[in-house]
Amino acid sequence: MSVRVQTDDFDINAEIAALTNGRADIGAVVTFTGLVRDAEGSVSEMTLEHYPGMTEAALTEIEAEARARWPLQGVTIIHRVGPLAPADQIVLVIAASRHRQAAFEAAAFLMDYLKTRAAFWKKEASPDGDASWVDARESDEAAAERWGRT
Amino acid sequence: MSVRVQTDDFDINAEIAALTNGRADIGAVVTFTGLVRDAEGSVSEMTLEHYPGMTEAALTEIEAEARARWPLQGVTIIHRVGPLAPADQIVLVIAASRHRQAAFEAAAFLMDYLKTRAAFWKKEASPDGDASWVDARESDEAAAERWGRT
Amino acid sequence: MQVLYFAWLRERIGKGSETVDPPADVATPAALIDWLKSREERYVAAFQDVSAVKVAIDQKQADMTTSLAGAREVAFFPPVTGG
Amino acid sequence: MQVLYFAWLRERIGKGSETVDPPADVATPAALIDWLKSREERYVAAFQDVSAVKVAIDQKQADMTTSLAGAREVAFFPPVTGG
Repeated sequence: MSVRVQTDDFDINAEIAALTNGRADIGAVVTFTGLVRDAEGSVSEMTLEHYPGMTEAALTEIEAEARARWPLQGVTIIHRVGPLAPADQIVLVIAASRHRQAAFEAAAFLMDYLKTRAAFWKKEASPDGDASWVDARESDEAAAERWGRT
Repeated sequence: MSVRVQTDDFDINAEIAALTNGRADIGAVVTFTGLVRDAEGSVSEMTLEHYPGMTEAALTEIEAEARARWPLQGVTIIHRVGPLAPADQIVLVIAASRHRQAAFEAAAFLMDYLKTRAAFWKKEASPDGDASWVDARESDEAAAERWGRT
Repeated sequence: MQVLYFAWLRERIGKGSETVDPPADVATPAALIDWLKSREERYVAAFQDVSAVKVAIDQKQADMTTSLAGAREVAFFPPVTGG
Repeated sequence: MQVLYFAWLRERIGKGSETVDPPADVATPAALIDWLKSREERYVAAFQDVSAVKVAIDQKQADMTTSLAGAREVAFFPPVTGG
């Protein structure tokens, strides 16, 4: 399954191997890993909520869209849900292709679409017990729009 | 050392961990892995030759250029030399930043510059014993030029 | 009809889902919000700024004016922040 | 002066490096190539198409017309194909 929503952590080496093992027609593999960031020591925990069913459908649709736009030998999308700590991995996107341009563009596209189209919500808890929902960023909407309407 | 030329294989998980371990100020990690491609069964072995000293200097310069252009928390460049088989890993580039756009752009830039500025040469041997040096691709030069003169 | 709430909408309303049976003239998500607000104060607080609320009908992104005809599941949520 | 050859240049010339002592009027990489070609046939074959040859002086990318004054190491090689 190339699209997964899970509470467990993921292993990037294992996920790349699952895409590339035994294949000699792949020349380029690009991975994107998103991590829980806490630059100011203001986040003690992050919780990821999602809309079960709809998220998987959206990720599957995003994957199909990427495969229609670029010649890809493999795509993996894994998004974690539940409680996470600073520096924990949140999301993994892998795009494998013959050449690097397709792999880079597809991975960037997958992340831009995921950020704006997949039903996940982040809540940050601070060390003093306050908790607040992360606001959507307009720059994410702009990033998704550069790929044109679908 | 964030720039290495080596005959040994590399471990992507370990290289990412070396950049990110214990740091909560990194939100995005992009990796590019180049693999020996043999889509038509015409390559039995690839040999990477390089110009010792000059390659390391060029990679260090490319890394510095990327750090000057994007706010990066970490950069790793590893390029293998010597004999390699189809599906083997050739090159690894990692860019870590707060946000994904800088990480994606820096990783693509590093690869484009590496492809045109670093003194490596590929020779492919076919199963019937023929061997030929891989020709440079004009598209690589064009890819490097899109980042502007330095 | 099943109605789902996510993130801060879920917290303000105090539940993640409920089954409702609105009158026949509640034909759009916008009308459904108005009908929910007319029933209880917490919906008024939750749907204070509807411009910040997204809707999906049967797990497909929809608009506030999309028809609810035949809908089994309507979800309200803030803009997504995954990744 | 140390001269290095890489990839198919190395193969055609039959060695990866050599120490040479060209006359004083060999002031550029282009002149060095002409001088090498005047000495042995294999350099003529190797440097047949100079437009396909790159040069570095003391490990810095250079041009065929860059001055060789003070150069200790000159390298000739085809366009790079790493990555």
